[in-house]
Amino acid sequence: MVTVLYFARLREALGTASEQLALPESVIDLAGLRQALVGRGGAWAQELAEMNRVRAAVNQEMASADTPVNDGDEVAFFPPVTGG
Amino acid sequence: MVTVLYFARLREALGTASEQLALPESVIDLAGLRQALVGRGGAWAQELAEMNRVRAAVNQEMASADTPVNDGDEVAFFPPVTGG
Amino acid sequence: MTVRIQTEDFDVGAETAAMRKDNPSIGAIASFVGVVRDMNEGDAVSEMTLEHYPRMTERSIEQIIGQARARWNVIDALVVHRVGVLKPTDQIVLVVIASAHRGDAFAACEFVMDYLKTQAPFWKKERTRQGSRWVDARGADDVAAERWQLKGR
Amino acid sequence: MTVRIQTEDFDVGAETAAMRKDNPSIGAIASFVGVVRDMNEGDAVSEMTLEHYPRMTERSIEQIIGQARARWNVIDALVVHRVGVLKPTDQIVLVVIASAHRGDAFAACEFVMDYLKTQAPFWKKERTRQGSRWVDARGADDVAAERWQLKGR
Repeated sequence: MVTVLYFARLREALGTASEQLALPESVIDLAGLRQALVGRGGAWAQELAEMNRVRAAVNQEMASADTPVNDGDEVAFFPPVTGG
Repeated sequence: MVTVLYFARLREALGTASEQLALPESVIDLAGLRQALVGRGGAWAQELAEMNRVRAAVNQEMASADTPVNDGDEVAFFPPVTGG
Repeated sequence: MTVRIQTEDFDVGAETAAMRKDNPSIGAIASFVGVVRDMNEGDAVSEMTLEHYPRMTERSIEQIIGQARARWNVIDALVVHRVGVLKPTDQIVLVVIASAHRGDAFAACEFVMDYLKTQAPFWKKERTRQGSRWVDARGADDVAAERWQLKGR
Repeated sequence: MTVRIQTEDFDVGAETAAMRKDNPSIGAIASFVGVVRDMNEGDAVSEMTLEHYPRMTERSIEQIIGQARARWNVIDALVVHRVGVLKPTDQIVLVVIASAHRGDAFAACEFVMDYLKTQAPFWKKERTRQGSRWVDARGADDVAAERWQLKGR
């Protein structure tokens, strides 16, 4: 299981702030997890397909497509940040 | 008459904060006034002879050797500033 | 070195006074306060809501402060970032850097702000007459952050 | 735009709050506080006395603020400089610059401080164990002020 968190525009568009997800065996990195979520279609495909509109973190560190994802990790998807 | 003001180290070394001075006829600029004051000898010569240790203002604007000095002006001599 | 994420307002005077009293080697304190503006991209803004990623946000700011300390003389540093609902003229973010000299204090303060704008996980939603909208990341902020990688001290 | 020379202390929080309330187009407030250090050039400093040139000091600071406004977006500016007897950890000088954006606020604030250090008529006398001494002008401050003549915005 991994914990997946969604923030800001993604949280609203997907209608969820977090979920527990059984990691498909084929998923070994962030790109794989994102592909699995896009495969749900609908808002998931729309929000997560364009990677330049989405950032991600694994265990609270900024992550890239090839960052490994393992059981027990906390993965977060969110738009580019707009702080300060 | 001109008003001459002295600040900081100069004020202490010369023992005066200000004086009213009848402008000698030969004095037309800051360099001339300084020369007249240096001519007093003693602390005046010591403090005002080395121009790189002294700054001056005429009517509250920073001035240089060739800045004109006229009757009624306010002239100030002081060390390089050390504010903030 | 302190990082706080809070809904409450802050007082830059009280924060700098506390820093100052603790350390007589401090000669310079540079501060920055970000304020909610009543306009953005041509539209009147009546309110904004700030969201963050608890724990990751604090951690990323601590890392940013660590980078500033490695680069400049930093005696003390404070970052306070508000979340929740804010209105025009409200304070959003405070960065305070204390140093022996002003050049270090200014550089470290601006560095932390530039990184806060581009890397710390905060998201802004604005309410305008047309409704609510999430603010898009601005290219100018990325440029501001990038120049630190090119510029020497 | 306000310039004050005073013996009393100041509160950066109250000053920035007053500025903020007046103008909802302010998005960024950069502040600098100069503080009396307990050491200078290797000697313990127990006290310092600041002297100024009444009227000329205020006027020169107003000119400096005018130059900053010509160069950057400055919505409001405040300079408070204390004179008289000050002790370590006491505040000496405050510069606050309010702007729409942070880049302008930081640049104008640092510009005003650099000029204050090199051009405004203030003189510092320090008391150390060896007695009292007038502080000499520092070369580093002139360098800091000069770079503004070379650097573009």
